[in-house]
Amino acid sequence: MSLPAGVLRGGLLPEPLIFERSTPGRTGADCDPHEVGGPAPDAVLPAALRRDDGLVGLPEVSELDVVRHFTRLSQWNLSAATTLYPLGSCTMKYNPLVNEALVRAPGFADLHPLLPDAWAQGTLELMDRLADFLRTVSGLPAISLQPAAGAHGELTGMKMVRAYHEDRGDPRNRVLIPASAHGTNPASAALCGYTVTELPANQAGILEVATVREHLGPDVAAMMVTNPNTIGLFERDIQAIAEAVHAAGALLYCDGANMNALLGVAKPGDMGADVLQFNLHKTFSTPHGGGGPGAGPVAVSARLEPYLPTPRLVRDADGLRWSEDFPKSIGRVRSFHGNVGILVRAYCYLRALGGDGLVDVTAMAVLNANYVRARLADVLPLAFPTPSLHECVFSDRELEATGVRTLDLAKRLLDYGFFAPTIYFPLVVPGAIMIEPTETESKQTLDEFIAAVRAIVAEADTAPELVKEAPHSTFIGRLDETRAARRPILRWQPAAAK
Amino acid sequence: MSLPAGVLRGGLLPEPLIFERSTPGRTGADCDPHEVGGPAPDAVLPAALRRDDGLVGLPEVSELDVVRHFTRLSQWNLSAATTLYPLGSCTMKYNPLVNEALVRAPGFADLHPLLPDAWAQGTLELMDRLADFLRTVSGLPAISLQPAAGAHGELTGMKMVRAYHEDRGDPRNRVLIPASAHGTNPASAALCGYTVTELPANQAGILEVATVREHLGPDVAAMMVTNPNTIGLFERDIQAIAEAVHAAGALLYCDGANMNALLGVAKPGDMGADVLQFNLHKTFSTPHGGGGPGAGPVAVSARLEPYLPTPRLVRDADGLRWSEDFPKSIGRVRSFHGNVGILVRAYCYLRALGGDGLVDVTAMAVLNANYVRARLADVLPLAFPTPSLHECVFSDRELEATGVRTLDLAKRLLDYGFFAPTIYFPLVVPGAIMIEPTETESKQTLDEFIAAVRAIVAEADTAPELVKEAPHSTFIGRLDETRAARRPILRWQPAAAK
Amino acid sequence: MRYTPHTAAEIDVMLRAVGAASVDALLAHVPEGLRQRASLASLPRGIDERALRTELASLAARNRTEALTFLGAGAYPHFIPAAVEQLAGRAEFATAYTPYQPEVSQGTLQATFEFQSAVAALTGMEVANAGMYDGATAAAEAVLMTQRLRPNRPLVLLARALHPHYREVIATYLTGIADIESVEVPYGADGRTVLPAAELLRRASCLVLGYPNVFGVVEDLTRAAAAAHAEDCLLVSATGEALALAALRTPGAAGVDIAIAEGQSLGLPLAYGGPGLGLFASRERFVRSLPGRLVGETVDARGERGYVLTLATREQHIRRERATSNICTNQGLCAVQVVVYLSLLGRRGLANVAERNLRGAHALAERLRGIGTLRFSGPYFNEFVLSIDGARRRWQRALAAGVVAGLPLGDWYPELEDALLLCATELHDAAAMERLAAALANDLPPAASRTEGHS
Amino acid sequence: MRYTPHTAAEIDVMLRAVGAASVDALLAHVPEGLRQRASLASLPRGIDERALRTELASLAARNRTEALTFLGAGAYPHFIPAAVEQLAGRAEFATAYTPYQPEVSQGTLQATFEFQSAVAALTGMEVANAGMYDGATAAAEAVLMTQRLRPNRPLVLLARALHPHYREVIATYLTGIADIESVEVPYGADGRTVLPAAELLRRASCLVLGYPNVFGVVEDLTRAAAAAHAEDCLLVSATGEALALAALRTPGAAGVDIAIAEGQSLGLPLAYGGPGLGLFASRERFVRSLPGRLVGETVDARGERGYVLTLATREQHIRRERATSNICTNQGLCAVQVVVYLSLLGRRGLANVAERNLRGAHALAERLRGIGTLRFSGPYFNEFVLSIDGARRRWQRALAAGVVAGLPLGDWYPELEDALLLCATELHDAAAMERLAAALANDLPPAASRTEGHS
Ligand SMILES: Cc1ncc(COP(=O)(O)O)c(C=O)c1O
Ligand SMILES: Cc1ncc(COP(=O)(O)O)c(C=O)c1O
Repeated sequence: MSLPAGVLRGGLLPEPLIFERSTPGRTGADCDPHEVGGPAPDAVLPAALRRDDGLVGLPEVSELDVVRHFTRLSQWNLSAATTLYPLGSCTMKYNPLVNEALVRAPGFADLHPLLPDAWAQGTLELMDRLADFLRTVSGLPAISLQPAAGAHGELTGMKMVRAYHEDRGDPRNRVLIPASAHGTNPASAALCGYTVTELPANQAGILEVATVREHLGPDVAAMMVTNPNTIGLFERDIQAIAEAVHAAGALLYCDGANMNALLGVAKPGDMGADVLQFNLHKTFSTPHGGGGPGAGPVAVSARLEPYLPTPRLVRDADGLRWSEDFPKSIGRVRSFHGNVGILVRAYCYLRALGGDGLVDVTAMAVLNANYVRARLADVLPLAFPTPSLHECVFSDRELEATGVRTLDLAKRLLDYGFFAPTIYFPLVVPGAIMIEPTETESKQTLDEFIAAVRAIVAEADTAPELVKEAPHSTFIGRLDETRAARRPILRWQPAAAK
Repeated sequence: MSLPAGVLRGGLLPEPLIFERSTPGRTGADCDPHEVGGPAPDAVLPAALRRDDGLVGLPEVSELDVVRHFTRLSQWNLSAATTLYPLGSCTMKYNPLVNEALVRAPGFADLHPLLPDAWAQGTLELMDRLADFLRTVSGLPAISLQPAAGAHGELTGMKMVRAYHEDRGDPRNRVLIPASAHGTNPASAALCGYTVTELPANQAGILEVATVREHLGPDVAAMMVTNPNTIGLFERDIQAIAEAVHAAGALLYCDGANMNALLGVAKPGDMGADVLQFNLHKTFSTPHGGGGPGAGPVAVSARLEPYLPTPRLVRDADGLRWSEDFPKSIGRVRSFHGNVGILVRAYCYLRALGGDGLVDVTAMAVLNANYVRARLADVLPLAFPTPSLHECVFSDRELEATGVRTLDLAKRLLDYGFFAPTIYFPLVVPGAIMIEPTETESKQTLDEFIAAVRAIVAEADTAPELVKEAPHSTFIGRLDETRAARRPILRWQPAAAK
Repeated sequence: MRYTPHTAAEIDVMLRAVGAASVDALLAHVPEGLRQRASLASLPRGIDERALRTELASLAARNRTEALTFLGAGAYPHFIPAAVEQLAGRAEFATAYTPYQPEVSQGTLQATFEFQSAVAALTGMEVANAGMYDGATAAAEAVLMTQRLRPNRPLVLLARALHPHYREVIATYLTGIADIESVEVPYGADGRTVLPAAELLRRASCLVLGYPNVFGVVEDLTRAAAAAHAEDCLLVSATGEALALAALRTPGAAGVDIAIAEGQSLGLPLAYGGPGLGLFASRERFVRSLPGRLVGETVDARGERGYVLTLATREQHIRRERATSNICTNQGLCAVQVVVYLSLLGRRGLANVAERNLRGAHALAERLRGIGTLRFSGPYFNEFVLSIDGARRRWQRALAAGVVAGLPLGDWYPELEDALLLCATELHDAAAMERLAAALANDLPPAASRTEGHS
Repeated sequence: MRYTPHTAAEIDVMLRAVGAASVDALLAHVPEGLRQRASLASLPRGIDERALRTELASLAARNRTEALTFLGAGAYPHFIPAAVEQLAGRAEFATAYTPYQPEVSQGTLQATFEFQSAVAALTGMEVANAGMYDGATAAAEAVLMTQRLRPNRPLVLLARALHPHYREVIATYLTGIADIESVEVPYGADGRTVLPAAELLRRASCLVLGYPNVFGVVEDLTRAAAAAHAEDCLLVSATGEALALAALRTPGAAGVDIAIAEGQSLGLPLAYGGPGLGLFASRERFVRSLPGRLVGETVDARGERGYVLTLATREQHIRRERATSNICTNQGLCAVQVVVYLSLLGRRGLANVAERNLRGAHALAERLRGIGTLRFSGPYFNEFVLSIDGARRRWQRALAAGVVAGLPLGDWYPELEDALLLCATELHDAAAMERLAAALANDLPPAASRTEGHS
């Protein structure tokens, strides 16, 4: 007998949309509009400017409704706080709970961004120290904390590249990007008006300096490299590449999303980078929030320093203050000073670990990735046999005979209680399975994960349908993405409006 | 094909015991023992007094292990924050989140209980105001906030009863308690050295004054009444009972666990109560914590006032202070001043609602219970047809033919995503099903619950096995309680020790 | 080590499995020259949680958040019920990432779908995306979107009364994108933007107006939409104070094409300006030109309703350099927090908070009558410009008394040197307004004001 | 209304279903006389969340938690990692109740089982219950349990060096229970309890010793157990500072029959003395005499391991007046919080915190040498008694300098009028110790000390 709808599913509670919980006239939190007197809205706003629909389409629910609704919803997520989340390139490490408590202190949370600088010295000091940390880690002399995420940092960096060349009267229009690059790299370059040339890697997955030289020319403004690249491989020719790029009058952009592999190992500044964005939410452990907020500070070499976004933090006798006095600056890339709440968390993380702790982070991240690699390489083909650092990429080519694809393997992993690796990225690896365990995972957890992958590979032979129809044990079954895109339903609508 | 162990169950993650996650040498949080110097333990503690087992049997896990472990475990609970928890007599109302935030303020949380009174005036003021609220609500002139829970309040109250009689040179030894009383009533009376006489109610579920008179005598120290009683019925003879009890030289103890039904409706002091314990975790919405902490303040009439526990809060020119200067006091019932963290939450609740809000609480609690009662009375027999207040009690006698019992119905309700009502209590109702929705539940939720109960009653006819084998949709199936009691396993043990 | 769990014994076992002699050996392929210079020994050593708490507490104490401020200007102090952060902050929301695997991410997905729905309702528009970095970048993305929709128009028209941060960010985003010129549109005596001539509108992909604008003044979007649409120019409204949308005619009803807003007012703390949240709403017919993520409804294999990321072919991970935006990580958790806030207040609560703001700001303006004068005659919501002689001097003196008397507008608008931009929200009670009035009325030298005890 | 969700329309529909004309009609059976006097109109009206926050903040500000204190004496300041409260505070733990339905309460049940296991390990005992109200009530329950186990013994022996709160609570619990007399056992020059004569032990159901005792001194439980057991008397150890158990020989190893402790030190804030947590551990053979709840392991219908409340026939809801205790609601969430703390620190962390406490207290004693003298020669953990002339006067002066120099013991022990009970934990660094030393060394009148600036 099938159970009526609305029933517990394996211990989890179902829940409709918040709008479907509404009752006309109900409210969860309210406010007395008359507290301080003042005129009624219709006395001061002409009817044509007044809202008159009673905010139709917003929910009408009680505080308890809201609490239950979002508590239930939250439980439907797997998350780094509940399981291994080996999403390659995303560095889903443990997010220390203490940082969440610290950032909520009223001294940080209630600070208005336009307060006089003298009244915000605590946060300014923290930002300055964070900038120092990041300068040391990157080996680059100047930094802006303004960008809101990695891609925003890329955009900021590439705007500086453009400003630099234009300033020299040599506005170039092409950017070289390896084919394995993250999609944000070409998209950011394009947003700065550049055309993109894709460069292939060699058989070992490495970009050769010869390839770079081949494509360099006087129209090339910059080369964007990710190092280690998105296959987890260190670009060994990086110094030679930098020289070639510089010799051609171009600049070297380093995508710093993979800095988790480099702490204490190599500094982008030493590699010849002119500009590098950090992904604080990756390397420095701020929670990913289901897709942000992150922070993407951008560090630059001396030659790009004049172009950093304003305002910039400067120190004078009275302490730290914001200055706009940088005539060559590209200007603002967002309002105010950055995702400061994320900067506070990243500072806490850096301060807690210190130099020795950061070195250990990379060492253990590399060990974990190599352990997974070693323990799986006999059942899944590596994309490249080249030594790798903090992540490892496999392909699904040996599963082909079974009909099981990377997507199926990923879905089946959910049944085993793990989030899936990044899949089908980088694009250069067919059926890519990109695993980044991070340094915070224990050997036990890795062993459980390895066992699960091996079991699934075995299942692909013995019970391919089991894998192809996965997931079976999740709160909801495999979702029809095609249907969603064909006839998009992007919002709930009041019944009358439908 | 059955999935390997350790796999997601309907979206929830399994998890072993924390001890089973241990690895020798691992730790989650540490401390440098040498920070301030000082001698090594073996320099100051003789070997015979020193611990030498390296704390065997405690976990050895990382911070991330701990976070995942307890986050996973938490999700296995249904709770008032996730669903209706209609546990009769327990008043599982919404626990406002703001109160949780307020009580954690360092000004409250970090206060040492032996600080000079002048340094704790904030908390003392709060306690004094809370005491005022409770005096008004109970109609009784004096109060102690010291008891830690309802049963502890009962114990405190009955110790005062004993002190009162002994003080008058008339140590009595018997206490009258209705058969429907909560088990803590007889247990508390027994702990004070009293023998208990159980009194039956009449056909309508009401205690008659005649019954009380019949059992009163010079050996009776007190009568303990719950009003409304545990069937949710108001004891209409309460004033006559009080008179009879007092005329016999005995005292009237009121169990205040059901005060949620009386706010603005009737005051125990007006009923003739000499002593009443509050269950703040019930009536005043402090979270139940999976079984506490609660708080059980005890309010008394003028004649019992001298016997209140010490220390007591008194106000003089310098403000509030603790005084032990009450020679007739029964003394302490616990260390320090009570479950102050719970008192803070209850104060917040009372303050937020105010007098008008409290009246509304009871009105809506009574409406909700009567609504459930009215909508279910045709499918489940009421224990008594008498008008009821904040909860309603059904029996399973009409299900008998189907073989489905109260326990089965309760288990099946879990499948429908609700916690179960209180069952088999009060003992006087065969197969009792005791439902207390509380005032914070919406009509929708009640309708869903009503529909579920009705569906189960129908299932009892059409598919009794479905009900008898319930739950089917929970994280774990019906548990074998007999086995647990027969060969009790009460702790994890290191493998070697087993 | 903090947060890295392995014991020495485990490292040994793992190295054996890897076939490496040491962890260092795993790094051996990194050029020696780089490795030698990579030391982090110059950084301070790590500290434990106790020391970290102490340090952060002392930093927080150096921020003067206890002061009385009347600052708005793009970031608005509002009351946030405790439930908002406690719910949005639940670990399962906070520590997940972009919901690439929808079957185990329905919490984030459904909440984001609800967010999109709530933003559409709030703005009166048909579709909303899952959020952008902030209001200013959302405005820039909107301008770029109008360029995709009206590709052959060389102009974008930006109101001078649009928040300068927004104008600056749009300018930054536009540099390097060939041949687009931005034209500043002046404001009039009422503080509203003077609608540009048809000739300009005809060559522009968009006109961008603040709503309310940076002076707190409510633009007439309906008129602007009519004028713009007559020339096939798109109208973009940019709202810094999203709460205003609960009191004002919606951009949707006014005929706007793209409505963006800064969502910080809706349940996010000031946090020194970030993280905030860019709201981005538009018309159904433009949906394939939208930047940013979108969550859509679908069904699972058993026919159960569920949610997925959708229309991803607009995005960088599929379209790379031809994507509608480069955005990847957005402000997901802020979107969840905003929808929790909007749910908690709901229709009535939000309307009442908005009304409370409007009444309060007007009560404040009334209280300040005589001390200064309203600079602009246009209608306003919770923020207005006060003309007052010696604005900067008085502002400085108020500061010494612990009162931040809004923003001296001269910093942003030289023509408004003697003006203060003042904001009052539901956090400002009558006593606060009195303190401000007293502080502004005071035209004595700062030292004197301090002893007069306004603080 | 706050927290009550119904709209007027819903109330109407519900009343119709109930068949009542009004909500008031539902209350009509309550005697009119009572109802008329039940008004709560004298109470203040409710306030909103914003006003509540303001009020509570101003109350909290009147507590001087910023002061430097060396108070222990039954409540101990320790560092609590942020994860502890965040995890134990999760709504699913906090808002559930006693796990009467184990199938949907496995979170609470497994955590409680882990708590019982951890307490057994910490105390070295065989079984532990799910927790009692606090250390003092746990001690009282232990004494009552020894009376159940040794029913014909008219005495209970309580060390004078047992915390006075514990002695008082035991006394309260014993009143009315016929013919049990409690006898106070004195302490010696080393601060340890002088073991009672065999003649007394023979007539007693138990001997109760503090471990460490109220002076911080470590009793020799092994010797006490031997003496007590020789006369078939049970030994109860009562630990106020549970952290000491990580450094001291366990009660289990020493041969104790019932080990109780106050668990506050293990992850619970001071909270002005509550909620704390009574730990209660004993021997397997006594399990059916234990008070309080017990969680046991079992299996479900499919054979999966799970946990349930067990051996409930000891409890009041089944056995009523014959129950082993009247306890019902206990301190469940505190038990979860303690097991989170113990898990986070684990074997090494806990041993190190304990060692840090021991070293710190001894360093402090060393620092105070010359200013005062150690009153007792017995070994101690993180608390000791300092003899110092003019103890109360100096204590008062220190107070004026913002330092609470422990507890003047004269309040509790008239014979110790010139003694202070001082405690140092991992929260007291060298600078704090210096401040205490300076404050205590100061024997000038209070006014002077204030200007000397020790604060
Ligand atoms: C290699 C790489 N570069 C850039 C980015 C973009 O960073 P963000 O998502 O923070 O914008 C990512 C993250 O997804 C990445 O993995
Ligand atoms: C009627 C009644 N009396 C007394 C009690 C005991 O209260 P507590 O559990 O707080 O000790 C309860 C609660 O279970 C109860 O329902």
